[in-house]
Amino acid sequence: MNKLFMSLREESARKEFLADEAAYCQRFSLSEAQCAAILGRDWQAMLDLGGSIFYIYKLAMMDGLSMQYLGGVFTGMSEAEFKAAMLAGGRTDV
Amino acid sequence: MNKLFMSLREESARKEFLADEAAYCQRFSLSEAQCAAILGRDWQAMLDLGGSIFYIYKLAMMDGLSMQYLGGVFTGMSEAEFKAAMLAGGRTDV
Amino acid sequence: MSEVIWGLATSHVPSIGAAMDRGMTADPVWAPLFEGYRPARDWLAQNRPDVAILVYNDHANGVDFDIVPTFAIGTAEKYQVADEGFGRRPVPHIEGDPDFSFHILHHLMDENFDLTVFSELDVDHGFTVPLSVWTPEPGDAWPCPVIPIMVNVIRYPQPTAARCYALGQALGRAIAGYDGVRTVGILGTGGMSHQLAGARAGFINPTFDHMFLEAIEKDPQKLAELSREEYIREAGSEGIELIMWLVMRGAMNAQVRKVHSVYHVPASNTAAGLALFDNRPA
Amino acid sequence: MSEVIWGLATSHVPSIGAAMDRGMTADPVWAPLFEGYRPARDWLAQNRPDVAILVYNDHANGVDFDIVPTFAIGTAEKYQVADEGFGRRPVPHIEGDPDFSFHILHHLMDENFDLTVFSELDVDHGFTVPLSVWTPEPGDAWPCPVIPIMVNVIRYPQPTAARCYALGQALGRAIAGYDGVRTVGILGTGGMSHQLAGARAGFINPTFDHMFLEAIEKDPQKLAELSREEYIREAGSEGIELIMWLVMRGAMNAQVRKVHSVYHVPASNTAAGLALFDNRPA
Ligand SMILES: [Fe+3]
Ligand SMILES: [Fe+3]
Repeated sequence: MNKLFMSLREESARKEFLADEAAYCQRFSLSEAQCAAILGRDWQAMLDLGGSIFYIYKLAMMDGLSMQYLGGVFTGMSEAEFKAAMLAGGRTDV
Repeated sequence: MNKLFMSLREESARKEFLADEAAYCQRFSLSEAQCAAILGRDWQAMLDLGGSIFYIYKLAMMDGLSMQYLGGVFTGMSEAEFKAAMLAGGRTDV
Repeated sequence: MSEVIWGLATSHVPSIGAAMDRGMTADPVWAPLFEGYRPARDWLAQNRPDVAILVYNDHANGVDFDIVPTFAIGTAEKYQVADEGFGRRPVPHIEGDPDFSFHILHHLMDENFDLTVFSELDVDHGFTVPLSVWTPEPGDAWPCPVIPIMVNVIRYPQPTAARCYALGQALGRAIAGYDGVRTVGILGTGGMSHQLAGARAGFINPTFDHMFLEAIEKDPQKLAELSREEYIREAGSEGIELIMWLVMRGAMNAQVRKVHSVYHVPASNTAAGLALFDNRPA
Repeated sequence: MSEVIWGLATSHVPSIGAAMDRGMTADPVWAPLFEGYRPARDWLAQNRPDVAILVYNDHANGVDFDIVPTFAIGTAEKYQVADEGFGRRPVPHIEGDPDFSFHILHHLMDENFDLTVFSELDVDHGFTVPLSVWTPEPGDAWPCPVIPIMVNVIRYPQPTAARCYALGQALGRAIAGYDGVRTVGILGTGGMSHQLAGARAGFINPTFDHMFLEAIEKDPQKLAELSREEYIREAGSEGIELIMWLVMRGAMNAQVRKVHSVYHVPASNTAAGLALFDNRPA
């Protein structure tokens, strides 16, 4: 799965992925759960299924999503709430 | 130059190389001397211009040449002479 | 004989680079950080070294996913800026110094550091953001050639903090024994506290960060004794990047003089820090 | 607690593999070598370990030209046989043992060895030829899972012989501390004297090789004290591969019992050697 994310460094690969995501996933011999997590943009599931954050973030960037958006997803906040928490000094109590 | 030799691990690359060697060399931004050494199969020049023996050998293999043939080239012997020298116990005096 | 004249420790958060690339440095969110950088940048502009050594980590951009070197050095004449998935940052490529790289490599190998060698390498924000913190307007070229030293901080098991500090000390000896340049700047990058993924995402620990900023100057040995687990617990899973500051610090003298330091929260999801030290006797 | 039960040192010349793959082992040029292997193979067939560790070098097949790790370990579940330019050798792929790999990795990192980690790796003749020397007819699978440890011997500066021996000693401690398997075989590969390129191509030094075969059993410390330059002068530019035998030897007991050894010239351009040691107390 990380190999797929890594491949998205190339402009041409990003285009191919966006043109047919399911077909692109098939090239990397992923499990069904991994495929489903990617197609459904289930970011927590990608982490749980072995994705590393720096790799997963490549997909998020392609979608125009920020690390702060992902931070919100992982902690059950909206992006705005997560940003506000960071502006207030970050989550110091976890 | 080593990068070019390395690329010959792939069957498809070997075919492309053989189809048009000069064009293939151009893709790897080699110096003219390096290109000429490859096209002319000047094995000693490839070494002198920075080629490493394990990489150069990939080109030799493609040409159906053995490491013993190369040994002859480097030492001014025919392949048969070099083989005979090895069968006699190798070059113990160099 | 070459001499480390300064050490610069700085976070390398991609959004710091993005804020600069998009002209957002006067934005209220960003202004305090960039105002904080100014005294360091002014001093650095007056103290240009012959060559710099930049200790950083790659974030799955320059190195393939299937290979993780613990410590690596670049020996290239030139390093290109990596495309991390949104095109290359609009900054100059980096000139290297292969002769100095090989000198350092030989020396470190003979001191029993098992380096991986990159003869080609694209460098990502972990490398270019610190260069931008140092030199916001490089024009066509960075102030001097730069040699990359890469540390694995993103996949367990990372090198220990003690090993990083020892690497820095050996690097200092390698630099002292080199005749090809006179003055060297060294950059340690990453940190400060942050965690990107999981339930602790957004974690910031200002107490630990302030302790670290103080100790990196006055008592680096104390920081070298912390375990991987302590770094991750106290600074977050990505805050362990701070071990790279110890490589920089190890290459410097026991006594250094602080020129300037800054601490700011947040830079995106991260606590950002900068510390600049003069390594010359007063 | 796991135990190294045997150590096998062997040359990995590609033509040894080719002779086997093409059924030329009874050929007059090859017969003495393969006859010499027979007692070792018979003994090994009776002494199958739970897992093997194979110390080898890649020859520009599994790893890209632009990255050279000094020491690396594979952590994969499976290693494919590399295409070196003439198709893959017709031998089985290799099953790995990720759990044991990670145990060794952690242990070696904490003993200050700076390993590079391969989570994927194709292995070339440096790996598969020793497996074939051990097991000429593997059928569908090799006798047990095998973990690759890779050493840079083809690009200067190689690790010193002393560092290789120290790595072996630390590896021995890592193995002793692992509960997941019981018995381990360890293979050190490469050598013996040979030089492939340049004016000294064809160089063979039987005096050095015989000294080495004797000392690897009885006085490995003496071999660990030789410099890179001494190896290259005495054993040829590719003969420096012999430092990999020291990794194997370091993982074994101070006293080992020689089961069998062979020395033969030539295998292609190389002096070929084999030495098999039983590591169990008599
Ligand atoms: Fe980072
Ligand atoms: Fe070899």
